[in-house]
Amino acid sequence: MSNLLLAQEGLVDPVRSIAYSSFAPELLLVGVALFLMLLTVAEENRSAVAIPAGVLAGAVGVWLITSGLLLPGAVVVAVAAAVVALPFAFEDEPALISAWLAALSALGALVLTGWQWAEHFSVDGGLGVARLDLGGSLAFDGIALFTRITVYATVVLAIPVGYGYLKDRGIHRPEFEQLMLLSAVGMTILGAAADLITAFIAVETLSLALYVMAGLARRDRRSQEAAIKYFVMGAVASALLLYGMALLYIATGSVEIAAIAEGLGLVTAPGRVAYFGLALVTVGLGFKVALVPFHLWTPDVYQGAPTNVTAFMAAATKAAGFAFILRMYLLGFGRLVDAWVPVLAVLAAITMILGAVVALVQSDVKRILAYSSLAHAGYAAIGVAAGGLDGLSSTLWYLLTYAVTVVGAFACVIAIERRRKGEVALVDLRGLGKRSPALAGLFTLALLSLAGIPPTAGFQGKLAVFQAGVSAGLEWLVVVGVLSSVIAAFFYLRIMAMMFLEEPEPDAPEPNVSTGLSLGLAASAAAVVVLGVLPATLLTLADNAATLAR
Amino acid sequence: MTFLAQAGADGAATASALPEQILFWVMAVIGIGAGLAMVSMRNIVHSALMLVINFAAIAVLYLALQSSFLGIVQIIVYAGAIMILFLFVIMLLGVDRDDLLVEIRPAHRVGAALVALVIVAASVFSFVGAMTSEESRCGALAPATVSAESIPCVGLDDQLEENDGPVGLLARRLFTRYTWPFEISALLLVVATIGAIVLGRRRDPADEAARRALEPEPEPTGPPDLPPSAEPSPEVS
Amino acid sequence: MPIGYYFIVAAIMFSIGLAGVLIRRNAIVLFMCVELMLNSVNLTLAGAARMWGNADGQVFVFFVIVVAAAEVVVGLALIVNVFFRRGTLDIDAPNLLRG
Amino acid sequence: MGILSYTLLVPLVGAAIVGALDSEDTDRIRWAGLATSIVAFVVSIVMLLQFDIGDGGFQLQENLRWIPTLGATYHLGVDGISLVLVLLTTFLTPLVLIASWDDVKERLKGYIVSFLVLEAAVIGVFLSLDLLLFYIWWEVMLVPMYLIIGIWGGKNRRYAATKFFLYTLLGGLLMLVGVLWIYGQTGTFSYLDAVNLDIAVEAQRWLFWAFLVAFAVKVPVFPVHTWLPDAHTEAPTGGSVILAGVLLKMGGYGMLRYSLPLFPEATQEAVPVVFTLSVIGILYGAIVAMMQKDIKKLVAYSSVSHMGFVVLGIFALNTVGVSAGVVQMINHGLSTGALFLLVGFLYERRHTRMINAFGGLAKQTPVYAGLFLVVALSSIALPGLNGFVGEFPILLGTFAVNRWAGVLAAFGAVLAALYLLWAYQRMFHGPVEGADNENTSDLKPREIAVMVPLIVLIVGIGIYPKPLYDAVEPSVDRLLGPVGLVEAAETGTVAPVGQE
Amino acid sequence: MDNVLLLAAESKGLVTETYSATGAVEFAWLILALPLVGFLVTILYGKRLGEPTAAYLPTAMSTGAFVVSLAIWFQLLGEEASHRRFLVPLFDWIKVGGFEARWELLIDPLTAVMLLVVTGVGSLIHLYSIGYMHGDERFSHFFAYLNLFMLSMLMLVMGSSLLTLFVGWEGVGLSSYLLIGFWFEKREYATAAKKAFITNRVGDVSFMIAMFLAVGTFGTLDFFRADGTGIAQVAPEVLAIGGGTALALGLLLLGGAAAKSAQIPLYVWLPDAMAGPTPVSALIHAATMVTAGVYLVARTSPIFVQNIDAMAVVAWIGVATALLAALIAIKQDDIKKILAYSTVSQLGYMFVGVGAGGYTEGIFHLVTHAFFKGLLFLAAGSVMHALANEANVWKMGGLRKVMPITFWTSAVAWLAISGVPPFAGFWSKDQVLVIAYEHGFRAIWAIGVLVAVLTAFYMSRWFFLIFLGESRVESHQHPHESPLTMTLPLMLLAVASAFGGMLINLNHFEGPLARWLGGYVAPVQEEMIVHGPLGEGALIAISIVAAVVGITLAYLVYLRGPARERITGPVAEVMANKFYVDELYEAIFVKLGGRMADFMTWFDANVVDGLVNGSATVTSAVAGRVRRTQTGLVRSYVAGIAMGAVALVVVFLAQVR
Repeated sequence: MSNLLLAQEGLVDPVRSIAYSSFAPELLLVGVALFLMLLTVAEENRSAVAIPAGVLAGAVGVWLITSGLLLPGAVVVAVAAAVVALPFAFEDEPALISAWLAALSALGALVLTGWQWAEHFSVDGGLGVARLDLGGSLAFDGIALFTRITVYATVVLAIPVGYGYLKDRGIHRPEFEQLMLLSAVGMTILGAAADLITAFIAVETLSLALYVMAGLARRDRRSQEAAIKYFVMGAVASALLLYGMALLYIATGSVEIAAIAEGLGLVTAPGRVAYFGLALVTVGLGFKVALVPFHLWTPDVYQGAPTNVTAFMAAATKAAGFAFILRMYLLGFGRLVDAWVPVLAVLAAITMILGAVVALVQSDVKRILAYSSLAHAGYAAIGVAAGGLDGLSSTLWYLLTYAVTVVGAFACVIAIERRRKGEVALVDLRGLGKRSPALAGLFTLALLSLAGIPPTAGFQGKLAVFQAGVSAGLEWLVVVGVLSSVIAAFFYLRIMAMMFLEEPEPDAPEPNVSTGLSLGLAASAAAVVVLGVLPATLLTLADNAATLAR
Repeated sequence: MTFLAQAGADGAATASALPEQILFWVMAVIGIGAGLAMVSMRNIVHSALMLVINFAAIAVLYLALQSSFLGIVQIIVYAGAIMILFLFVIMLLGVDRDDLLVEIRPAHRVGAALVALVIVAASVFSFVGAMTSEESRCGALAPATVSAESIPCVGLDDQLEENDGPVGLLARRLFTRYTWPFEISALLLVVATIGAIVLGRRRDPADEAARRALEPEPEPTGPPDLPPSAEPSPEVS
Repeated sequence: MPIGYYFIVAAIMFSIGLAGVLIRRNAIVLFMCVELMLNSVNLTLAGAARMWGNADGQVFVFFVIVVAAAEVVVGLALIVNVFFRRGTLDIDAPNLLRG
Repeated sequence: MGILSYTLLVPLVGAAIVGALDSEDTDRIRWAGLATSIVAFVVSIVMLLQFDIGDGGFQLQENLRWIPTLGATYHLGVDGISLVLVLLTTFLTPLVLIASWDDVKERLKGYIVSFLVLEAAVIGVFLSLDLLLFYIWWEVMLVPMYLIIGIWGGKNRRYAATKFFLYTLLGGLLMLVGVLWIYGQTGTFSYLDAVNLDIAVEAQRWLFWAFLVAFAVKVPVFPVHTWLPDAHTEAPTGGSVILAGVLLKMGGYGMLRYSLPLFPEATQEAVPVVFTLSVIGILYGAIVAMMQKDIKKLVAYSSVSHMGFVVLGIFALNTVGVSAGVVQMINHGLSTGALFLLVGFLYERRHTRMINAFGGLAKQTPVYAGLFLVVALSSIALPGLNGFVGEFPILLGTFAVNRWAGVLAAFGAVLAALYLLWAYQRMFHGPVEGADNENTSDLKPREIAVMVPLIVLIVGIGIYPKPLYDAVEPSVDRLLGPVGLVEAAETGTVAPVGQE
Repeated sequence: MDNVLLLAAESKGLVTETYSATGAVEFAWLILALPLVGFLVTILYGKRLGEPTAAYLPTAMSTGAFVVSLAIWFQLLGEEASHRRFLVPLFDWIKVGGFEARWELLIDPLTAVMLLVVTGVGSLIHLYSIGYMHGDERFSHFFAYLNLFMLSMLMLVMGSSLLTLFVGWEGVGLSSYLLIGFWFEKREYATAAKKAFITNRVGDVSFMIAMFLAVGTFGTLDFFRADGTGIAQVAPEVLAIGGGTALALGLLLLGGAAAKSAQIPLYVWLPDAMAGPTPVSALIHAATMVTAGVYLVARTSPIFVQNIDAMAVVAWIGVATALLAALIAIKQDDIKKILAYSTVSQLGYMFVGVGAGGYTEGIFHLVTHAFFKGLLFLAAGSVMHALANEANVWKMGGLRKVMPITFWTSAVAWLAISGVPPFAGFWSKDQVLVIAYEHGFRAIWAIGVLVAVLTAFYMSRWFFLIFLGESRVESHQHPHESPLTMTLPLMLLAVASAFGGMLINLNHFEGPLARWLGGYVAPVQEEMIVHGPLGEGALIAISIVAAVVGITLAYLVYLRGPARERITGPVAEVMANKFYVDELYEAIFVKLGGRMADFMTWFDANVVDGLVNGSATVTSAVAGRVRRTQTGLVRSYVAGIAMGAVALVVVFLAQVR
């Protein structure tokens, strides 16, 4: 705060006081992404790039360690070691280098996030200190950190899951991992964006990467269609969002969310402009997290995009989008709660019901999961509408539980998708419980988690948002959520029934479970169970994450 | 251009509103007209040209708004780079393809017009009064009481003076307060570059290898998610 | 000139862009309409910057231009790709994903 | 970790062990499953021995931190009511496993694992003293039961399983909303805190119904009973037994444990409605049962009727009625469980359950017929058998507070005799017609061995139910304290006692 | 049965004291334990023991119970008249809240009488059955069931509370069900068994409601308690004379009794119950079980005497049943059906007795009826045994010569039931009628006399058609006298039917039974006793005349000339068809009830479940419709966003204050 004021006064040059530690994970990822770019360019002369880069990174790591930053230094050193080692380890399989390195760096980012947390927050109890860095653009607070956890965890899970799949479909490209890392960086920046400009650029960064990733399967018309649809609609939505932001700037004279919050509280604020802006921002953000009626792209894009991209989109984009929604609404529009809470509640209600209902009549598993993700956006919106610290932490928590679950679910789809190349009809699952009980079991676990049946992560998530909703007096909304859950359970049950209650077709192809996939799947399943049964630690984190830097 | 910029920049300072008014109305009409033309013209190249005109009009309006640097950037980047890119693609794909407009059903036009009207009405509702009164004239004396009904226009004169002109003004802000967005906009450009590479590369080795290894991608003829026979009927019925 | 007029003009342009998105089927024109929308927002931002007497709006415009450029790069690449795949620029060409 | 945790964990550990076995090794899977359930039974007997019968409070409590941020704890405790229900569960599970020794041939491992998880979940429901923990067990139960019906069930099993799942889930989630509301008031999920909470009457009304829907679905109370006949009919024998024997009891238990003490005023207001529904359920269930062509469906509808008595007793809100309601839950578990077992034995032989496919079986299968008759009579509430010692006090307690409800419900006894004896006549009496009936073999020793403990308990409880009532009554008295109604059965008057 | 032994002076007023068991009474539990053991052993191992070994244990057990009963009786005789009520606690049963029920036996003179009747007749019938059931494939089961019946019936008469009585009450219903349906291979037999059980269940509900009310009124169901708070002990204080509670309790108990004792309107099961083996008919459906209702009313007499209306209803039900059954009996052709309706009719007499306040008289008739009706049934069984289960009386006749013992014993029973002095039936029936007359129920008395004429008539018809006249036995039949195990009980019962009445209660108010039961059934209110114009002598004379008239008429109709049915015509047709009561019930309960049940089943499947499934259908339909908005067209998607934006803008701007 003081930093911000000083910066505005022009007394402190923020450039010289850059707090690198507040975006250390992003630095790491961007560095790795750039390195991977170089590696791609280097083609056969990988060692020529890798060794200097590794040495450089190692030197940075050692410097960090010697200057007392033990953990981040260790992470950097480890990544540096990987940078040097991996090109030699996978000389014949260059694609594996980038996959491994990306996954490792995401893991490293996760560790760095933990380090950030430990440095600046107390893990077990008490709200941490929230602050704004970089002149007020980068929030260093609970939401930002928790979003990092969710996004990076998603990346850690999604990269091994996706690698084999892309290879199998013949659409793996070295740029894929770079795009995913950079997109993840965009997402975390969105989660930490404290002013509208940063937010807008972050939105565009992650969106552009996703457009490209959605269209990765160039020979698959569905993938192309998904990409172009996503892009066109995303562009329109961005424009609407941008216009909304501009209107807020008109109304308050500032692009900083905290300042907007104050500006909107003034009696002199032009209310009409503010409300106009609020409406358009809602449209734009609603589009990003797929709230009805701005959801229309979701089923098509989720179905058409390569499945691992869908998983990443469903899990991480939602997390980032909701993180910004939380910041924007709870902080920025904190004075206008009377206006937006009912609207958001209604949107949440429609979203939940529509997502669950329309999924009933789908026959493509990816599409079913897409519609279910709609319903889940609705549940998360309950937390936002509930507001307060409860709503804040419950939404974050919900998004994490949803992320680990949905990646697992899509990983199972990937395993089954093997030969169908981009589509998995419900009937393809017939008898999976017999053919491949372990896979069917894990899929069931994921589905139960999506349905919110204890003792899974999904239940804990739903519990949290419902609890926030009830304590905020939105009982009706929670009841709608309940109804939607029941309807949704119906189609989850249909999938389960297909797997366990039907006989397998004789010539059904074996599911394809690559090493990476099984790793990711196992990790996701473990996370689902652990978060479901013993959520205490991470739930405490989510609770502590209920801080907003202003 | 320089003159206009100067006029715009100084207009407020000298409180001579007339040039700005003329400038505004002319450019507004041109911009809106070009926009309308762009939307409704059949020939895609014509549309693109209309857009260029619109961009130019907007650039002029930037000048009037004491943002001459932006006006120049607008001309260079938009009209100069982006629109060229558009035209390039149009040429690449063939120019005779815009016969699609005729297929639009009138209902769509009416609907679109209604949407547009609502947005315009909302903006009129929002701005008229609060920002169209005389107090909102930039450079005018600040009213005694600031209220939501009339927002004064502060103007950028002080800022421009303090920062040695529009470029300095923008640069100061950009490289101090907005370092972080500046950095991540670099990221954005990297992403765009990678994306363009991925999308633009005609053929890559991995692709080829995969194609050799596997049978060709299936080309479903009908919508794959709606097999007519497999239409599911929910169990509870 | 009261600043509100700039805003209204920008809003009108924005509406035109939006309407264009709604009625045009050609992907490129559609994309141009989006550009029109972005530009009208830029105009709004620049106006607001003058109104409030701070440069944040101008900085915003600057970044929007950057974003627009990036978007155009990716967008046009996509459009070209899709055109080669589907052979048409009609955004509503027969589609596989619906329902 | 005390004895309660062991009771809860034994089936789970057993499930894990069974799950680790090779799925081809069916013998070992069967024996492991059976051994687990027997160990669980023994552990629960140890629990019984450690239990102080005279004390109505929660005993052997275990309270561990679980989710501190939510104030949710791993809090177990047992009182008389849960004690007997846990014993019923651990008692029935081994019997079920023995009974379905041969009839499950496919995917046996999954079957055994499902049963053991189900057992653990049910025990968890009965032992939890934390609302969240309770809810979790409540929902966990759904999945194994869904699979049991869905995989090993009859022809229409998908429909039945889905219906069961959705019905219960809807009820459960509404309850969850209620739980969360209470959580909002206390800030913890502790049951004991919730009991002490003084909820405003307005709120009580909503909460009461939110909870009641969950319990009513489970019991089931008319008109949310239609999942039951389907589920029962389609479930495999073992599933039906556990469903009827134990799962339905969760509803009654929920009413006792939550509805009454948490929402005393709302409960009292709701008594007329609940009475009406219960009486309708009793009569309606019986009448519909009468017209069933499928013996299993008949038994299923008879469950609707019988559980109506349980609800009636519980909402009599006096010691007699409520205690008898608990006892009747045990009785219903034993006799309806036994009936389903018997129906299952017959189905195994004949692969049909249509009543008119049978005839004159008493001649061919005298032992079977005899056992069936004893169990049916228990269901009819013949004095001297267990059904009576529950049903009579229930009616007594009901009559004391609402004469018409008592009188109408008593006619359920006639109808019970009507549908069961009619079915009995059609199946066992008359001439032996058709080769199928002539070739039906009598019970095998294994099957008799399953039935003997049940028959012993049916007769034993009928003649000497005192231990059961002694165990239940102190807890019931304690429970009724907040409801503010402790009724003196002697005078037939209902006077508020012990109000603050 | 020596008059000298029944010496205790009768005391006016009810004896309310109870005493702890001593001596033989302490072993009263043996009376239950013996048949229980017999039942268990025989049902489990009877098949292996085979015939006739399987019958020995049950018969011995029954006899053993008789011996214990005798011992108890003797002990009671030795006690002072006011010291003859003992409580024998066994163990606790249900104890919850304020409600308490114990397994406890009540031994008092009333019980002792019933014990002797039940065990005595029961043992004889066990003996008889050894011969009668010879060769049945479920021989051992039969005896097991008989012992189960003994167990239940003895529980019924010894139960110390309404609830323990109810246990026996239901137990006898069950054994009756098992025994009626003993030959379940025949559908109608199984149906008869079910009908008996269900009809009794209807009565049981009434009984149960009576118990609920009793708990509410008295706080207990015990008849007598050591602390003096039993129902019978406190009834005079708790129940107002002529009060509604007494009436309600009385009518509800009557409802139970009417079912068990086959009174209007629940008598329909008893004639059908003759489907069971004849010994069963004799034991259960003539001698013992069906009299349980009479016993119940006598046992709860302290309640009934508090309300004359309740008593009147009992008496009127009794007499109406007696008349109806007698009329039906006239036109029946089945040897056992005639006896069955006769039983219903005689039970009506007993109800008249207990309803009119003549508890002693009612019990007296119960005892003598057990003798002669048991005898009649056993004789009928003997006849059927001889004729290969032929039951139509028109296919008999002239059996006097081939079956002398059966003939002579039947003759005794015929005269006894017809009310010819000095046979047992005369005394008891006459005393019932006298008490009805003297307690002011003169109309009932008049009808009772008419029924006496009818009784003599139809029983004579029965007797004449079977034993006298020409033989109409079908040619292939070779009637023969029954074995000793069957005739011995006949002879013993014949002796009892001949002399039992005189021995037990020759003198109406001073007889041994009257003194024996005095103080142990409730005395009626003094004001009830209204002496009419006719003295006791005149009443006796009228009874005798009635019997003579009936027999004479029967002689004229059936014995003069060739045997053929001379009573014909529409009225006779109605009588032969049992006044179409079965058909009426069928129409109401089976047809109408069935239709209602069908409707409810339909309702359940289509309305209740239909709503559930309907909601699913509607949801799917909505989903299908909503799904169509997902056109896949980008412009329509953008339009969706635009519409949403417009809506939100409008909504938000509408909120501007």
